[in-house]
Amino acid sequence: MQLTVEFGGGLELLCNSVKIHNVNVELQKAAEKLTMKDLLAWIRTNLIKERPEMFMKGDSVRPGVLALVNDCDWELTGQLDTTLEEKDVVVFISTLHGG
Amino acid sequence: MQLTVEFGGGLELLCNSVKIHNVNVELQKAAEKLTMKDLLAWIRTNLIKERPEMFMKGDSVRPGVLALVNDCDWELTGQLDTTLEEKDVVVFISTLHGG
Amino acid sequence: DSGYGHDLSPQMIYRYSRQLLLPSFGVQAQSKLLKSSILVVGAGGLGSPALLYLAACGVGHLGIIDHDVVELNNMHRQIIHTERFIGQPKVRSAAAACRSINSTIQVVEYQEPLRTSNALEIMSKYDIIVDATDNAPSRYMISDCCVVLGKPLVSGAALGFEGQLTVYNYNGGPCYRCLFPTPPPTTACQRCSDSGVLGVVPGIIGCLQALEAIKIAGEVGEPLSGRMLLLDSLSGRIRIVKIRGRSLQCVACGENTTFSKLQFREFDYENFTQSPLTPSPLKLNLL
Amino acid sequence: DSGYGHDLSPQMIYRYSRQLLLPSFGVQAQSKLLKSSILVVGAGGLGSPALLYLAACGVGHLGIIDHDVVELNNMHRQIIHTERFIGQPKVRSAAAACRSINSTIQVVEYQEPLRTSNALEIMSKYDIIVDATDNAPSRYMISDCCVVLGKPLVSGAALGFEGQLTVYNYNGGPCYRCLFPTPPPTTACQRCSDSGVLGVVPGIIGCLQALEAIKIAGEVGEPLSGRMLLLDSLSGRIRIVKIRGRSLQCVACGENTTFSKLQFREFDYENFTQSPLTPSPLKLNLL
Ligand SMILES: [Zn+2]
Ligand SMILES: [Zn+2]
Repeated sequence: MQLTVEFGGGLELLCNSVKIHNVNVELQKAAEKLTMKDLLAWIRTNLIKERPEMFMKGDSVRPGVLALVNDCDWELTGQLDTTLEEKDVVVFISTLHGG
Repeated sequence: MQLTVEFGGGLELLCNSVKIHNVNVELQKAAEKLTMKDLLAWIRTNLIKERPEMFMKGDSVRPGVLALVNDCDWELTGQLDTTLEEKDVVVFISTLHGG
Repeated sequence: DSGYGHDLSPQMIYRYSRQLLLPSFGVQAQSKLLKSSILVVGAGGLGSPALLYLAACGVGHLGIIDHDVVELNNMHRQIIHTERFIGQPKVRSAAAACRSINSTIQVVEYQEPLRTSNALEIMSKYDIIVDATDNAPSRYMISDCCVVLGKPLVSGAALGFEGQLTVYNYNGGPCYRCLFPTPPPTTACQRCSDSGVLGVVPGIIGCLQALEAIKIAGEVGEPLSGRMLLLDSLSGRIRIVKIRGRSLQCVACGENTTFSKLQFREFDYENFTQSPLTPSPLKLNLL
Repeated sequence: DSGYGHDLSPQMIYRYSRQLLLPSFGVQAQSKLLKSSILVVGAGGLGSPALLYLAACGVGHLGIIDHDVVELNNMHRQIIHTERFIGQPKVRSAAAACRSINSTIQVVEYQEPLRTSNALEIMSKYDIIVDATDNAPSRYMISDCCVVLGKPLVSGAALGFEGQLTVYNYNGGPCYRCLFPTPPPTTACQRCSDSGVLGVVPGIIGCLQALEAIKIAGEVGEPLSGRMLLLDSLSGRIRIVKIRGRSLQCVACGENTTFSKLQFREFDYENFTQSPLTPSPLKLNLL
């Protein structure tokens, strides 16, 4: 499945400072759909190059990270159970405190 | 065909100051596709309430108006011949000179 | 006190004429601005443009709170301060700048850090709060205080080349804790003084904060509540995304919350976020 | 002249430390800024924040051209001017403000209208041009002059609650005439003085103009060329759209154009657009 995965707010530093990743996530055999939970596991294995604890906590994102599916907070789409579709854009952004 | 038609930069004043119009444009019988040329004629009849010369010149938009189809300049999509598809977003914006 | 009433003086009509000319703004919104009171917390990178535009447009009562003094390394982004104020309190410098562009508004200076001990008293005097601070505990504290007092909060942040903006606790919308119930690890809480910031990025976000405060005070347009603006200045991209609504489970604003003024006063935000409310300035090793 | 060379003085390292800390900016981009020269045409609503942020961040040579004087009805949006400069030339006021926040850069004042007779000479001295004017003939004239001189142009506009921003004539991208080969009817050319503007809207666009100029001067990020930012402040929406590339048929920058310095000098922009380059100020009937 073709997806765009983007990192911002400093999270890109965990992926060699690359913000936008056009990725092809293979669906698990037997599984019919790809959820955000699956994608997070895939990202942890394939995109995160260092300090994974700065991105995840347990099987979700760490506190202070917003996850957005097609410009919509994943709290509104089903969080870990959100089903992803072809060409979806998933953004992970760390909240900023500076000023 | 369901389209979103938006006006900005002052052009909304020609449509009772309404910027965003969710419209349903019926396809001409015999015609298989809806082009920007068709849409402009439809808008002139159905949306523009006053001073149509501030929106159109001949069968195109007047000088100083940018037409955008799905956030892309219509010069790149075929101008008047651009074929529209279901749920497309068409924006007309008058260039500003103020500062 | 007629200056803050509905009747605009000829001087005011002349000063604000370009806003009065706007059909969707006009005398009505201008009068609301003149009668409104806005507190800007922090007179730094975000506060600089926010304060200048709020003063210029005619917010009747403008409060500024900051405990810091102007330093040379602020000057690349904190454009409200001039070199002659280096070493002096930021509130004094910022207030002087606001008065120099609009002598007809009231500007109040609070030269102290915002803390649980003074926040309720100070913030209760204002209609709208602008969070222009630079650290996580302040952001939780200000949001909680806004919830307790029922005030809308215009929240901006900037770091590096990125900026973020939203309106909290407005018209049934979410508060800061609805979005971030658990504080992030301290290693994820970088400040401009540690990590750097391109000066104009807080400039853009601070202007957008002034815009949102003006929309709320003037009761025009659609404030950025339930939505968040994400700016990536380097790539030139801006996203405005839809965020969650008020959380029923929120400790601060949720359905069964018992969070009160008393609890607010006793809450330890430094311990909660494991970081200080008024960080000691980093001493640079570059010199 | 060592101040503008690669070697940053300890004072400069301290002043710009928060930009130097940024990995994608650092000493390299800061040195380029310090050696760059930027001309801002217009010290009004757009020019105010653009000039302040360009001065603050360390653009080595900053030019300001404006023929106008500061008026009270400018103050709601032109935050670079203080009340004590009312009646005085905007360039003098703006230059004083720039120097007061950064005494280490060079600020040059041109107290005159930009015209075909002086544009080539003045603009040729700068690396980057920022169009912060308020009328159609100036926009065509400045773009044409940038094409003839091969200079990138950061163009912003604001009116009412809306703003627009793009970069012209940069790296093979389009010029103003590529987008607008024919001038609009004069009835479509409203100015802030006629139609009004919410003060903070040019504030936002002016900051974004400073950002684009900094990206070009510092050679960082992706400037907004071939793209245009559209701001609708009332609804809180920002679009960044893809626009056409350079037009082969463009009269100014096209393939077979013969447009030259000589032709530029003799081109009648007021006749072309049917509107004046320096409109006489509207006298308000509100008073
Ligand atoms: Zn809440
Ligand atoms: Zn061209």
